[in-house]
Amino acid sequence: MNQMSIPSPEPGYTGYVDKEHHHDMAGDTLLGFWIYIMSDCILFATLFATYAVLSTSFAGGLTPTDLFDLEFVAVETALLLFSSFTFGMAMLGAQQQRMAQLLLWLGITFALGGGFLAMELYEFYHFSHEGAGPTTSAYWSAFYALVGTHGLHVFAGMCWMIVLVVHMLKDGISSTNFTRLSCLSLFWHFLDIIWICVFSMVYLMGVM
Amino acid sequence: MIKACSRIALLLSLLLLGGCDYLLFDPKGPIAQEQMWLIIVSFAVMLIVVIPVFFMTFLFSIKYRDKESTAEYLPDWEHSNKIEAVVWTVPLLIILVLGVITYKTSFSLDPRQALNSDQPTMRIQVVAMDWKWLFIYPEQEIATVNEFAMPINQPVEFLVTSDTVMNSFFVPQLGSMIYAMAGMENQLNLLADQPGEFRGLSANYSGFGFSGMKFKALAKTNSEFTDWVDQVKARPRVLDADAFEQLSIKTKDHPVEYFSSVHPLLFNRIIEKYTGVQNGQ
Amino acid sequence: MATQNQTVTTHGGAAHGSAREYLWGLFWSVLLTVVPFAMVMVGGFDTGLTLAVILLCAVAQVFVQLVFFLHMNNSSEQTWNTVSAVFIVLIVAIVVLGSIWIMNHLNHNMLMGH
Amino acid sequence: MPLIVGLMNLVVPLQIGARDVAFPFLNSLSFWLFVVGAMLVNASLFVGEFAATGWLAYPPLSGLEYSPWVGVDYWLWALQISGIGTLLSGVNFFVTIIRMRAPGMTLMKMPVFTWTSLCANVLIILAFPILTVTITLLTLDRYLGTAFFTNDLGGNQMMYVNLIWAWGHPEVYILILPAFGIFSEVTATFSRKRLFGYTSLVYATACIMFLSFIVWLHHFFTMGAGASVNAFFGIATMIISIPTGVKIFNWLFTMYKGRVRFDSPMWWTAAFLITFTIGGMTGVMLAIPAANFVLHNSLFLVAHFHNVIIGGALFGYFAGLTYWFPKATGFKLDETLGKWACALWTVGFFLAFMPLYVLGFMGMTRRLNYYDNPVWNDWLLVSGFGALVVLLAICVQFYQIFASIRDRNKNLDLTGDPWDARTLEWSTSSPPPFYNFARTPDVRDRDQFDYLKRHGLAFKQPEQYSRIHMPKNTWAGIVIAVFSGVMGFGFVWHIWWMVIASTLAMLVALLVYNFQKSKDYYVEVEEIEAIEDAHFARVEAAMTSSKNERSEYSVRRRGTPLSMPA
Repeated sequence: MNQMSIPSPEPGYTGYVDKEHHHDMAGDTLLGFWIYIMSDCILFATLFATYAVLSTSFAGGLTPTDLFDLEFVAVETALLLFSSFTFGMAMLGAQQQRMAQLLLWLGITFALGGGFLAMELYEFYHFSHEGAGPTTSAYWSAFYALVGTHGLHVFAGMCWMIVLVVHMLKDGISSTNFTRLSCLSLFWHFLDIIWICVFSMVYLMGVM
Repeated sequence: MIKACSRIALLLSLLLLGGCDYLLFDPKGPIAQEQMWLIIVSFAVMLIVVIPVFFMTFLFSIKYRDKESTAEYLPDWEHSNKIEAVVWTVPLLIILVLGVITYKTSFSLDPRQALNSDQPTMRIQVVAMDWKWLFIYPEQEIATVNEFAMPINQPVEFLVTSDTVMNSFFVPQLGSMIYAMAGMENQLNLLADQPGEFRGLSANYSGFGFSGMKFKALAKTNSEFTDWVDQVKARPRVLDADAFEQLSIKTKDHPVEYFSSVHPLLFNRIIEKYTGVQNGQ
Repeated sequence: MATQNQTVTTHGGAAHGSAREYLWGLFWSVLLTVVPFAMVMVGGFDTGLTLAVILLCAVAQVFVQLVFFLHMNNSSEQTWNTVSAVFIVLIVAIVVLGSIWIMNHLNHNMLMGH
Repeated sequence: MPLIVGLMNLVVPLQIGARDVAFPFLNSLSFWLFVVGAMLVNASLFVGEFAATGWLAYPPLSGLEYSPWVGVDYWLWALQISGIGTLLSGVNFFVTIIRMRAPGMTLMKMPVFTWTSLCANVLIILAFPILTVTITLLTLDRYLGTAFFTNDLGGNQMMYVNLIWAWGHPEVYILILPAFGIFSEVTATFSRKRLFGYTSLVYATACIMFLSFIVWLHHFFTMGAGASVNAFFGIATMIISIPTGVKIFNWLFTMYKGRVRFDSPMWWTAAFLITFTIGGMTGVMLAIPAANFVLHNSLFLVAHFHNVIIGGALFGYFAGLTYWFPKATGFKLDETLGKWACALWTVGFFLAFMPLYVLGFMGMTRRLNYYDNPVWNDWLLVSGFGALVVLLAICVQFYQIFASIRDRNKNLDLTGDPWDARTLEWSTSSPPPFYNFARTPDVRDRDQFDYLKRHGLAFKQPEQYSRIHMPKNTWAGIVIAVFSGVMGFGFVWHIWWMVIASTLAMLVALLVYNFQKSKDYYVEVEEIEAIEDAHFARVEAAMTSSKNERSEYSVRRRGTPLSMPA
């Protein structure tokens, strides 16, 4: 039986720290938000799994090859990819405390996101009109659920952008606001990553 | 400990008596028999861990309790490679053994696995309805509700679907159960090697009439089975569209019914109702 | 890891980028998008090849986003971000591939059987 | 679930030497979301009807076609709201444990309860989004007429079963892992010994956490997935029993060569060791697909999962409740009544559930509301009697709480350390001050408080304090949660104006909170001094008069500086 030996403390050890340190709240927030995004990944993973499983359940109705228009999707994709870049530029502006640069790039990002969303809504309208609405078959239910959830996230991101701009105008690029902007940046790039999966799995493989 | 012992003793006595109340220990077919032994063997193997745990729990509780001051006291002892090795290895070995058994039986007792027999396989189609079971004999072109018969020593392939919510088709004394789901065709191969009347039931909750979703499974010798078929064929009612409509109405504790004739493709139609035809081919 | 909560950083796990980095990111993501799109739109390629290219480009582009836009690296500040991301990828793979595997079996056994 | 989240809330920050959780607002929000979810389910008992589709509401039975009533809607919205609450608290605890540990507390110095909480919260973060999606899809089926899990239009009910178990199985481990942590703390404390095999316990916990994600199919072996799939998931399930078995042996060897005090938490632990082992054994039997083909959905299965959930998780929560009750309230629960409750629970449990195993062998399935088989009678009678004993045990527990509150002065915990325990949460007063620790602890050992006691450093008042940064209480959590409940209610009854209004109200509340400034403040030194002086005065009084406690404790508590063999 080996008894473990527990070392004695050095002299002067009191059981508590000598000096209280300041806790890094921004780090907490960013990690917490990152973890939220991770769980959002699982959310999308579940939707992707559902889409994959139901990907041939057309119940005799329209199939994606009948409807998907890749050129249209390519433009949509371009909007979102560029918005990822412009958001990055906005972050640079914030880091250098340049309010004008920040607002300009954020505005462009917002416009690109809006454009993307408008195109998506038009697409949904168009598909439903052609006879492929969310209640047509399991495939289309899964399609709208997956793409629609992504769209909802983009919409939420845009709303959040407005709120943040108000914050920025009120308090300038304070450290709290910068943390908030960093969270939104994580969110926006994350949406871009999800879209990469969407256009690859849904659109490209759908018409392949 | 005493309880556990008495439970084990109880189980063993049950096995010896072979009391017919304990359906799982009173198998009437090879599948159920193998499954019974599987339960007993896995139980026995697990005892290798369970008994020492019980023993140690009682021993340590008594020996090292506070008032017993003579036993050794090692407040800082927290690690021992030997003990760690044992407590990781023993469960590992047990699981290794059980894993091999699991792997083998998963294949040999797969419900979809056709049974080895010199007799030709018979086919019975099973439809779960609210809240009754419909059995269709495509070869004999008869149908029954809440009762079916099968010849002994002849493998039977049950094709199972549902015309409503999810159910589970289960005859405990014959072995495996399988889910019945709308628009899908599940397969279950069973064989009875003794004549008798067995309880059959739904094993998956399906709504208010679920408790009454029972049926009789009759295992008969060849001649008895032929008689039974003739008896069904002599009945006046046929399972036409009207009769089927009638059956689709929700009823609890539905009585046994015989239909002397049925469309041989009724079963496929019930499935295609949900899938559309494109999956049919 | 032990002293993680002692390090005082103003911006937690978020590292800074530069315009150069963002431009490179944009370049790569455009390239990795155009290739699969072009391949499918032009058509005529082997299905297996197309599928492989689509998947490869998608995976590569996810990494591009992570590295150039999210500035993921292996600095100690980001340990938890990286560890959690790797773990999530694993779980996502399990959930998605597991579901597809299971459901393929179930569908195959039950829908194609007749 | 609520009990365990409550315990985590109390214990985890204290065990890691933190002042609070990382996101106090999220904490209050998730708590109230949970309350609202529970209320919504209970509302269905009075307004409308309760869901009659089983725990997991398999479609198509839970679909609009077969259950057109509001019961399922209640179930969906209640689960959705409390599920989101759980997810938020998962994120919160994860960040708290990762980033707010006291200096010196490395991961491998964390108390085991904190470890198991961490793993449980990782599981929450990973599993609950699956639940969110699954029930959202079912909700869409019911509200918008989509075709995810319907019988027709290509819907696939098997996908629901697959997804709900991909969440449901980890959920079981979310329940049981913290209980494992509680038993680890309790066994070490009451055996007055360091926990045996800490490292292997931690690795076992991590193993279980990971493995719980690759076993979900064992809940539907009988669906017909085929031999290879069944074999894979069957074997994966069995592998979980290895780390679980290791844990049981670790607890047993913690008792080995200890000085085991049988206070009531230890009673629960002993009862757990027996019942849980039986549950584990039957679990392995169920994990063999071919055996599962005849045991699935039978009372054998019911007995098995009650064996692990009651004998495992619930007994653990009771042990934890008894153990940490004085920390939360300042007085202990009545010991005699506690032991009675444990004894009755255990006897009642065996009487109630062992017959179910037998009934399972007799081919009785679950969820029957009537039966016609007379041979089941005797066993059901025994089982019913057992249920009565359990009911009696529950009554004793309520009386125990009542009696303990009535006689609280007899059981006061003045020192903050009523059990002579080993981890940090016992080093502060009971109940802890709102800032938890006046000075941030500097951790040197896994059993930090024991270490302090040993070196005569415990119960020593620091010479000076500095002001403490604390978050303010906020109204926003409860307001948002209440509106979410109203929204759920509106959805259940299709009252659309109510849905829209409450959603808007939620957004407005969130925005107002978002724009609020000064969410925190400083506790001044004078206030801290007043609180701490009073605490140490009580400790001093309690220690000099050993009237309240056994004197041997006091001696050890005082510590004999550096004289003990180290």
